[in-house]
Amino acid sequence: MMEPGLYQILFISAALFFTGVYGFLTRRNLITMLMSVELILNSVNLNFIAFNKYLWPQKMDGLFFTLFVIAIAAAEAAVAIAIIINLYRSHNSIDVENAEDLKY
Amino acid sequence: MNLLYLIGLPVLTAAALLLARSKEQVRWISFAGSVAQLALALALYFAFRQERAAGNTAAMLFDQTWPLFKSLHINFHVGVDGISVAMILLTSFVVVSGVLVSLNIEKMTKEFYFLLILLSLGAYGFFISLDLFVLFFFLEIAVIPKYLLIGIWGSGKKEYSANKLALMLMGGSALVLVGLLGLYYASHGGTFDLMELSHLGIPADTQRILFPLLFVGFGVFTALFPLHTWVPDGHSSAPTAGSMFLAGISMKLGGYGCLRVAVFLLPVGAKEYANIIIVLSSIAILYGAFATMMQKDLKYINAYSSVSHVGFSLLGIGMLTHTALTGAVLQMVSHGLMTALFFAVIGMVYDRTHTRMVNDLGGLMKMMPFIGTIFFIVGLCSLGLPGLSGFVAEMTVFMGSWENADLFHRIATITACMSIVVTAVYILRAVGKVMMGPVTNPVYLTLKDANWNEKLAAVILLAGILAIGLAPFWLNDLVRPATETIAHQILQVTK
Amino acid sequence: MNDLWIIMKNELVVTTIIFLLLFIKIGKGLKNETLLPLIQFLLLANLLQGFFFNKEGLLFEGIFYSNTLIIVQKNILSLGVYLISLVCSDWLKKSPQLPEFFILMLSALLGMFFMISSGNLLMFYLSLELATIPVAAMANFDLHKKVSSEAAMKMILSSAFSSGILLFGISLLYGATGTLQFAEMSALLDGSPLQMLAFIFLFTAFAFKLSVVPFHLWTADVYEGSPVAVTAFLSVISKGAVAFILLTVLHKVFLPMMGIWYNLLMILSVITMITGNIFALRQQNIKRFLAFSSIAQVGFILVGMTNEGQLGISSVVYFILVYIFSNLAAFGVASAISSQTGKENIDDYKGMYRTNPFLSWILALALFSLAGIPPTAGFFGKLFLLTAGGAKGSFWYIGIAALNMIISLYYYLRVIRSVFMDKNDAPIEKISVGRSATLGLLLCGAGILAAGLFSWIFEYIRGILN
Amino acid sequence: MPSIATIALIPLLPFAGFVLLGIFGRTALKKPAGYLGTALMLASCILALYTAYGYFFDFGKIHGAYQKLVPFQMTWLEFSKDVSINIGFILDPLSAMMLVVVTFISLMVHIYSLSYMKGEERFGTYYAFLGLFTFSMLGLVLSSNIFQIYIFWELVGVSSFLLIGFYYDKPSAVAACKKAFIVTRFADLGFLIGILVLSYYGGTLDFGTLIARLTDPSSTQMQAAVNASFLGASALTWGAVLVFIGGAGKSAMFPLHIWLPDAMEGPTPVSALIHAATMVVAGVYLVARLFPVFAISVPGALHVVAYIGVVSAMIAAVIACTQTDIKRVLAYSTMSQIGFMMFALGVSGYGGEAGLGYSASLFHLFTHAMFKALLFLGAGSVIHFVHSNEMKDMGGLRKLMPVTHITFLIACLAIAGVPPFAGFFSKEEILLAASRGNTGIYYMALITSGLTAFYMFRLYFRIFWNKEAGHDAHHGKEGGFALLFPLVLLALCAAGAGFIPFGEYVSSDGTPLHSEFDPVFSIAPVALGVAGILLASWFYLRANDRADRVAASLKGLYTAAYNKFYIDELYLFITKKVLFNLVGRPAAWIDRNIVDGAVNLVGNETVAFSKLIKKLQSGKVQQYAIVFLGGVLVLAVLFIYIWH
Repeated sequence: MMEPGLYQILFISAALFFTGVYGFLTRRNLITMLMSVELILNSVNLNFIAFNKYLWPQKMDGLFFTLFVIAIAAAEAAVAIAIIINLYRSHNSIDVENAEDLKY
Repeated sequence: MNLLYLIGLPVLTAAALLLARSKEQVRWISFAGSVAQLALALALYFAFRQERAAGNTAAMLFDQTWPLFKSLHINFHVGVDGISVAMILLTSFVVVSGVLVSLNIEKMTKEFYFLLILLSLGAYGFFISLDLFVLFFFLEIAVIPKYLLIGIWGSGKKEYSANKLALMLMGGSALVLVGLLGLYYASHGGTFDLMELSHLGIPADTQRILFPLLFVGFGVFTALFPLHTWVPDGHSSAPTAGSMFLAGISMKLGGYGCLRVAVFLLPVGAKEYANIIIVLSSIAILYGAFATMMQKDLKYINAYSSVSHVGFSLLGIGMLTHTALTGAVLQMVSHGLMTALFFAVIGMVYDRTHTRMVNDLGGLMKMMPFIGTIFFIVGLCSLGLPGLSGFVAEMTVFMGSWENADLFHRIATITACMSIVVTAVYILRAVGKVMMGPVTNPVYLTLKDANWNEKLAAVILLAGILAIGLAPFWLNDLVRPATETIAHQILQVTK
Repeated sequence: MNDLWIIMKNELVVTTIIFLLLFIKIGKGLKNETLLPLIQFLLLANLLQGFFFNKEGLLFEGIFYSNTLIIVQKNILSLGVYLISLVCSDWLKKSPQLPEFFILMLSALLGMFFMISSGNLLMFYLSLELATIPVAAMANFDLHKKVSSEAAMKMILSSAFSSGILLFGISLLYGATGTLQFAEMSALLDGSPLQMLAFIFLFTAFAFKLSVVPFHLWTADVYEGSPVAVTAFLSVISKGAVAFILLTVLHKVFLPMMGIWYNLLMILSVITMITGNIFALRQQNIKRFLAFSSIAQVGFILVGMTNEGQLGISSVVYFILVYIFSNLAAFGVASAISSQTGKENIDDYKGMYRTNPFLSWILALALFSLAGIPPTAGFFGKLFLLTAGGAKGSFWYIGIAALNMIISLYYYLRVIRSVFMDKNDAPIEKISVGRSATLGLLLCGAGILAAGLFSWIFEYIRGILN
Repeated sequence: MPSIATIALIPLLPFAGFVLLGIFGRTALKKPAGYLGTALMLASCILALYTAYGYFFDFGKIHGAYQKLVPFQMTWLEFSKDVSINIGFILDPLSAMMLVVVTFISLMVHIYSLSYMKGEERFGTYYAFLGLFTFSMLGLVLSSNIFQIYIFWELVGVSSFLLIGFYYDKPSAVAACKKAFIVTRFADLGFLIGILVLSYYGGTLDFGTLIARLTDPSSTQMQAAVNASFLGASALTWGAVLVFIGGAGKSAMFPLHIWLPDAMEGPTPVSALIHAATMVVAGVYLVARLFPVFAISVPGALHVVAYIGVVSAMIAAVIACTQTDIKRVLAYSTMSQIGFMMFALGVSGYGGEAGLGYSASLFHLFTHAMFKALLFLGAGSVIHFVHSNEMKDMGGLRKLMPVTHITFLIACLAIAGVPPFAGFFSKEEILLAASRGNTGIYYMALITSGLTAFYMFRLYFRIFWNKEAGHDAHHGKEGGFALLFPLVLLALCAAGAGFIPFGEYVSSDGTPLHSEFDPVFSIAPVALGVAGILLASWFYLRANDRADRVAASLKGLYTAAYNKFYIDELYLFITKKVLFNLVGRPAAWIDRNIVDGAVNLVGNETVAFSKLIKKLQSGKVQQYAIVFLGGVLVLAVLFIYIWH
């Protein structure tokens, strides 16, 4: 079995990225949308790892970046979910389409 | 003489106004301030004459410079020549009388006078500044007070008019701004200084781009056809003093700018676009006059006639001969005094009869001989009767225009001349209907003539009109050398 | 070693304040009446310390660096925060969790400080998130209001989305250049398609934060939904911070790609100005109105940015200073009114001059400054931006910008008109503005006038560049 | 030679009167206004006589020719190095003569008005206006600079406006004064452009230089002026004709005469002063002033003058026969007489014998001033007496007002050209000049003079004879000394002025012109005159219906003439229908709807657009994200593919 090259990994990460974007754009449930964002971030992580391993192995920049991204993602999720909960309190729903009072 | 006084005085007056406690104090402070302005302007005039008599032939006198934004080569550079002095005199006359006629304002008195003084500040600053950046600064300072004056103290569809005026004037100044930046970069290394710019020859094709921007931009201020439409609405909605300032001062900012910035700095452009200017202004002159014939509201009458009269000064600028340019300046001064007085009188009539409709009025001469006489005199001035300022200015423009021998200029001049007949028609129509004839409304029989402040205001302006009309040489001698430098710039091009 | 204490002084001070507030919170807690003045004092101290004992230098191999310009930028931001704490004090007094609010706000500020000083993409990303996430939480601060939570939701989601894009861009950039250091990166940029793509991804994140069209859509909703203080913070402080860092990124890091970003900025600025103005024309809610007006203002900022020279930088920094004064004055009036009467519509302001002359004049001053009318500082700010933008001698560009000034004047005058001219038999009742709010408004007013007329302020900013 | 002050005082005294009475006439000086004005006028008149006497008999004549003297001149408004408006005085036979006429008639009118206008509410103002007019008229005749003439030209125009509209609460008066001003203003437009042309080619505005340059064929200016041609005529011709148009307007020459009859709305003494003796002859004065240019350089223009003159004379005479308002009759007769003066100039040549017409014209101007003023003042006292202008209210007044009757008769004889009265001599010379110059004009003039006699005596008989006297007999007396003294004085002049050897003093080139009296020639005109008188007496001496029958018999002509040949209606049509409806109204409409509309459209469209695109801000966070992504992609495509 051959070891996957940079391009395969990039392909996967791109696919992941667009899946995330697609999910973000189409899902109505806020939690799901948040998860889609996570997908995007993970595709980014894949990128970093891959670039680090295949193109710039001498320094560990990519790796570190990945760690930080994961951390930040967690923080973001925390705040986001807090907000969503609050939204649920006021709207009794976590469907994005029920929160469209602000427009025009 | 230190020109900063001209800026300091209004600032001080405004500050004093802010501290004023009662309406009476406000009135007296602003009256005193405006009188001081008048005195200052006269002092400036005599100081200027003295300097010239002493043989100081510098283009700009009393000039002073303070660095403002060094890194951008923007300096606070002031100085005056004959044109500026004439304009400053005009401004001070109008300011005093404007303050006088509105002594009876009760609504938000303090704010009213504050804005008036602010406007005068803008005008003085504009006329003395020799740095285009500063010039532009003062030009725009003068816009918003007009907007508020009309919008708050005006009558009729005031909000609409105020909006229109502010937006059109700002549009004009936007064009000016682009033009100025163009000049700034055209003078690589960048300077906004009028005199320096006038020396370094700006390449012809740049001038071709910049001249229309600047001229049209300033033209909006001075009701360049077809961008004059703010004039009728603005004037008719404004309070009396507002109309006086508008027509007497702020329209002159535009004319001065066209002359001092556009033509003086961009002679090539001026020569190339001169014919367009001439066509537009001749149209404005005649068309404005004919449009006036049809108006029913006194203020509209005067507003449209202003369009027509200002056309003369633009025509003079377009003709580009020394005499014509002189005429243009004379016309600015004369029209400023005349139209301010006209609006003052209209205001007096309106305050008493509460209508401005020509057809509702009649036979007022009987009850108010003073107002009637002034109305009549100013009418005569506007139709160019000798002995009053209008004649001098118009004749100078005509003589200057006629110096261009070709048929095109001839026809333009004759077109302009024709307007003196039409003017006579609408002026006599107004005078005949409003002042003469039988009294249309018994209520009028009880009306009183002007009271002291109105009389004083009228007399001040009338003094100016007569001073120019009976002895034009003093003003002519003041302006001619200044216009000569501009004419010289243009001659340079032809050579 | 003690370099660190001096170079990172601002950040450390902010952190200290945050900790102080935490302790206060954990402890039995103080009444707002006593707490708010204390906080205001701390912020003032924070502002003042910014003027002393500053030192240029790099830390951690240039991940963090500081120089005079950056110090000035940080001071401007601290000033903004201080002013917010003053002008919005009427609203803040009422808020139940005052300390949290400031903790969040200050952490955002801290993030911005780091962001401005960051010399490394990782650092930049972290600080960016630090500057964003707390604000999303702040947006939700009117816990009982539906719109508030909606606004927060919209903000957190869309910013998460945009940071996803940003990260993708960063990763590509990393792949293309192999470094995250700004200093090393610019040498490695050759404008290859990949780099361009990366740059555009990166740029959109800035555009999102600055709410440049077409990445602006969240702005209006979030501004309208969140409490006035938060809106003020969003519209002034975070915009300012992002503008500062964008300046460095464009003018330092991506200088080799100038050919691209010059056109990019030109196009986007034009679109942004026009869209912002057009949308602002018919807004009723004052916050939404100011949101769109701020979008238009950003368009002007971009105009200034197109100039890669010193004039570009100085004009933008100066404009942001002016913008802080003007916008905060406007928001201050808005918050004073909404916190007492709950009215946020422009029509409610009709005839307001009769009852509240002071607020009316401040509002007028602010709006004129935003519209760029002398003698307010806004006039100078706009003029310098245009001067910077016109350096390439493209008249049509300046022309469009100037024409946009007219459109904007139209809607600013709409407010002026309803405040000063329109008749209204039941205008807003007399509003008692608190002492500190009054002080804040006066400071803003003074700033609006002084920043322009005292030319040395601009000259100073300009001076530190060379 | 009198000091400058002396000459300056002649116009300045009336001006002082104007200023004083204008300011205080309504209040402090209301009572003594009349006496003050009259006193000033008297002084000015004496000075004028003194100056004129000095000029003619003392210093004016230098080796055999009267010189043009310019004792005083100052630059008033400088246009360029050598073109400038100078205010100055010129003394030559023409101006000296005019000085006398103006001041004398004005004095008479001042005195007459003392009683005629007594009790008027605006008595003081009236005298102020008289002062203003006299000042302007004197300034006009003393002008040394063509632009100075224009200045005072306008001033007399406005003072005439003021005096016609003196009863400003009478709509007809208001209409009349507006009409007068606007029509003359229209003519002045021609004058102004004429000045522009002449000054441009002459390179100066000063009369002396201008005439010198434009009459010397070798001068460069002359060359340029003749060579530059427009529509087939040389620039100089255009200039001259345009200037003449100005003159024609003031002098009520056909077709610009329509304002004169209406001008009779003013107080009668005013008509006597302005619309008979002085202002209306300003046109004649103007042509005479520029006469060398006309006569030497542009004979074509001079023909225009001649034909316009004679046609006006004829038409006016015909119309005068049909009018029933006595002042209107006099107005038309004035127009007719001025026509005589005009064509006299028109047929004249320059210098020596050829210049006969010139002297004759000015001689007639002189005499006409006397007897026409007398006629008007007489008519005035009649109107004062019967309180009406209409002939039908009069008749048989000769017993009731003997003095008026006699003086009026003298005036009529004078104007009818019956020897030895003044009119006879002047008209004689004119006809002589005409017969020498242009026979066609001569015959028309002859007929006209016959008509003159007829309509004047029609007037005379209708007033003083016709139906017998005393219908309501006790009108009281015919007025006091102030009213009668001017009549008598003027009557003496009208009777005696003819014997002045006018040509000796006033001639085209300043050299005395000895005109010998030729009895043979004068048979025809005198005979015609007498015939006219007899015819008039046959019609009107007694009340009868002969006149009506004749009128009925040539109906068309009569009604046409009665309606002044419908010229007024024509003007009305042009102004009201054409100018107002076809030019003014559209202009106003276009301005409001198109020009202004365009401006408003821009604003409204912008607002409408912003309403249109509000949907973009949909409130759906996911759509925001789509737009966001779209933006990214568009930019990417734009910059990665298109820009490269």
